[in-house]
Amino acid sequence: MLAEIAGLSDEVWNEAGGLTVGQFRAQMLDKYPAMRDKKFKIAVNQKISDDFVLIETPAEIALLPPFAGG
Amino acid sequence: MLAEIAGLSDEVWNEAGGLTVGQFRAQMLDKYPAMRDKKFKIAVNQKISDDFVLIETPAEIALLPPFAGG
Amino acid sequence: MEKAHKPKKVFVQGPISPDFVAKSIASHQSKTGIGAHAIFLGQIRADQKEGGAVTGIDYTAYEEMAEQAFHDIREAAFTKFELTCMHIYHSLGLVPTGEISLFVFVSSPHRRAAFEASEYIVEEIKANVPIFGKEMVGEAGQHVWKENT
Amino acid sequence: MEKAHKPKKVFVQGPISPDFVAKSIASHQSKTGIGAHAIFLGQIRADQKEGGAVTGIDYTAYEEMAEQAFHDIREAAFTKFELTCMHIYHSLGLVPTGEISLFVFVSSPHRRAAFEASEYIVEEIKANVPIFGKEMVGEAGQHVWKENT
Repeated sequence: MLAEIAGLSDEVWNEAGGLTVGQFRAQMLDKYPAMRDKKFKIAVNQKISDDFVLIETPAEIALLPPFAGG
Repeated sequence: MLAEIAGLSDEVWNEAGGLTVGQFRAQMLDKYPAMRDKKFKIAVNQKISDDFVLIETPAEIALLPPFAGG
Repeated sequence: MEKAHKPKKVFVQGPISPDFVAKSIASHQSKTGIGAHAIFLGQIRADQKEGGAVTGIDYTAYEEMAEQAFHDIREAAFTKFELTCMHIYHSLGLVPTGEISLFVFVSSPHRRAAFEASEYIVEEIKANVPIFGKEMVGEAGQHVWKENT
Repeated sequence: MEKAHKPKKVFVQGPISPDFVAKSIASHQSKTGIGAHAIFLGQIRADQKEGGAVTGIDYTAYEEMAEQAFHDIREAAFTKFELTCMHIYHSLGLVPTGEISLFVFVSSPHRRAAFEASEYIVEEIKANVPIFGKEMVGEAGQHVWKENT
């Protein structure tokens, strides 16, 4: 559902380094304002991460919509 | 297992009336002393009954060993 | 009281087969309000006793009282929990080690009711239904009476 | 860590059949230390949405992370509860209404551990595994994203 907004499901985010999860979130919401209405969590290298966590590069970052297993 | 002690599984107990469950239990343990070592509950007309309950006649009295369903 | 709650046959002769469980599940696929099934299966353990391992349990019941007790448990569970369906099956006669003697199957729109009802029903059966079990031990035909804890 | 706890395949394509459940049960009859099986099945409900009834859920997952999450849940459950066996299966792709998308199967010597583990595992899956579900609604191919509560 987030991919529907961005119009793509994978994207490379170039950043010199020193970006936290919270800063990444802010940049992404600037680029895709429609995502502000959506609930999602951010996983860095397949771990759900808090906003204060510094993203080591390279990293696999995933935006995870609400879970619906079961 | 109680039938193994009494040597039979059905028995008619004649009583003029006015017997409580507790009195019945005492008479039965007199007749079959080996049952003193066994755990059992008494059901009168298919309801587990306390010792103070008066047995209406005729009644179906059952000695129930510990339950083992499941 | 709804029509669906009428007394049902609980006792089956001998073990309950996995195939019977599958058929029960399949028969609920047309009930599209169901979101959660909770199933409990009691299986006979090869417990070690004096004289050897348990090879099976021979079940008997004070049947008429037991059927009434099952009926009461059903009614209470339907009152306590939001259930779409409930089925209880218990073996009579010999059930060999490794086979199934109790099958409790509850279905609900949501998982919470299914979990809670499943536990409730199993605990009630163990405590309040006059079913007796002779554990067959070793080769020599010895037996020990089982007692629920 | 025991050999039995190695990562297992959880995801299956499409619905989980009652027959698959039966085969899983049957394969545990040789484990004669087991006294209790608790099974949870998640079934797709025909919930009413704007646009019509749900006809099925199309499941996707962030698969690598999901497999790791399932593995962590398995390890935690084996640590917390006295379990003999544990199996978890979840569908990917389309599962029509009335069919089964989740199968959690735990086995233990005694019922208490089986009940508790079953609930624990289902709640953990719902909360912590990155699986996404598109509820297909009505005839026109509309969809609504599902969200666990």
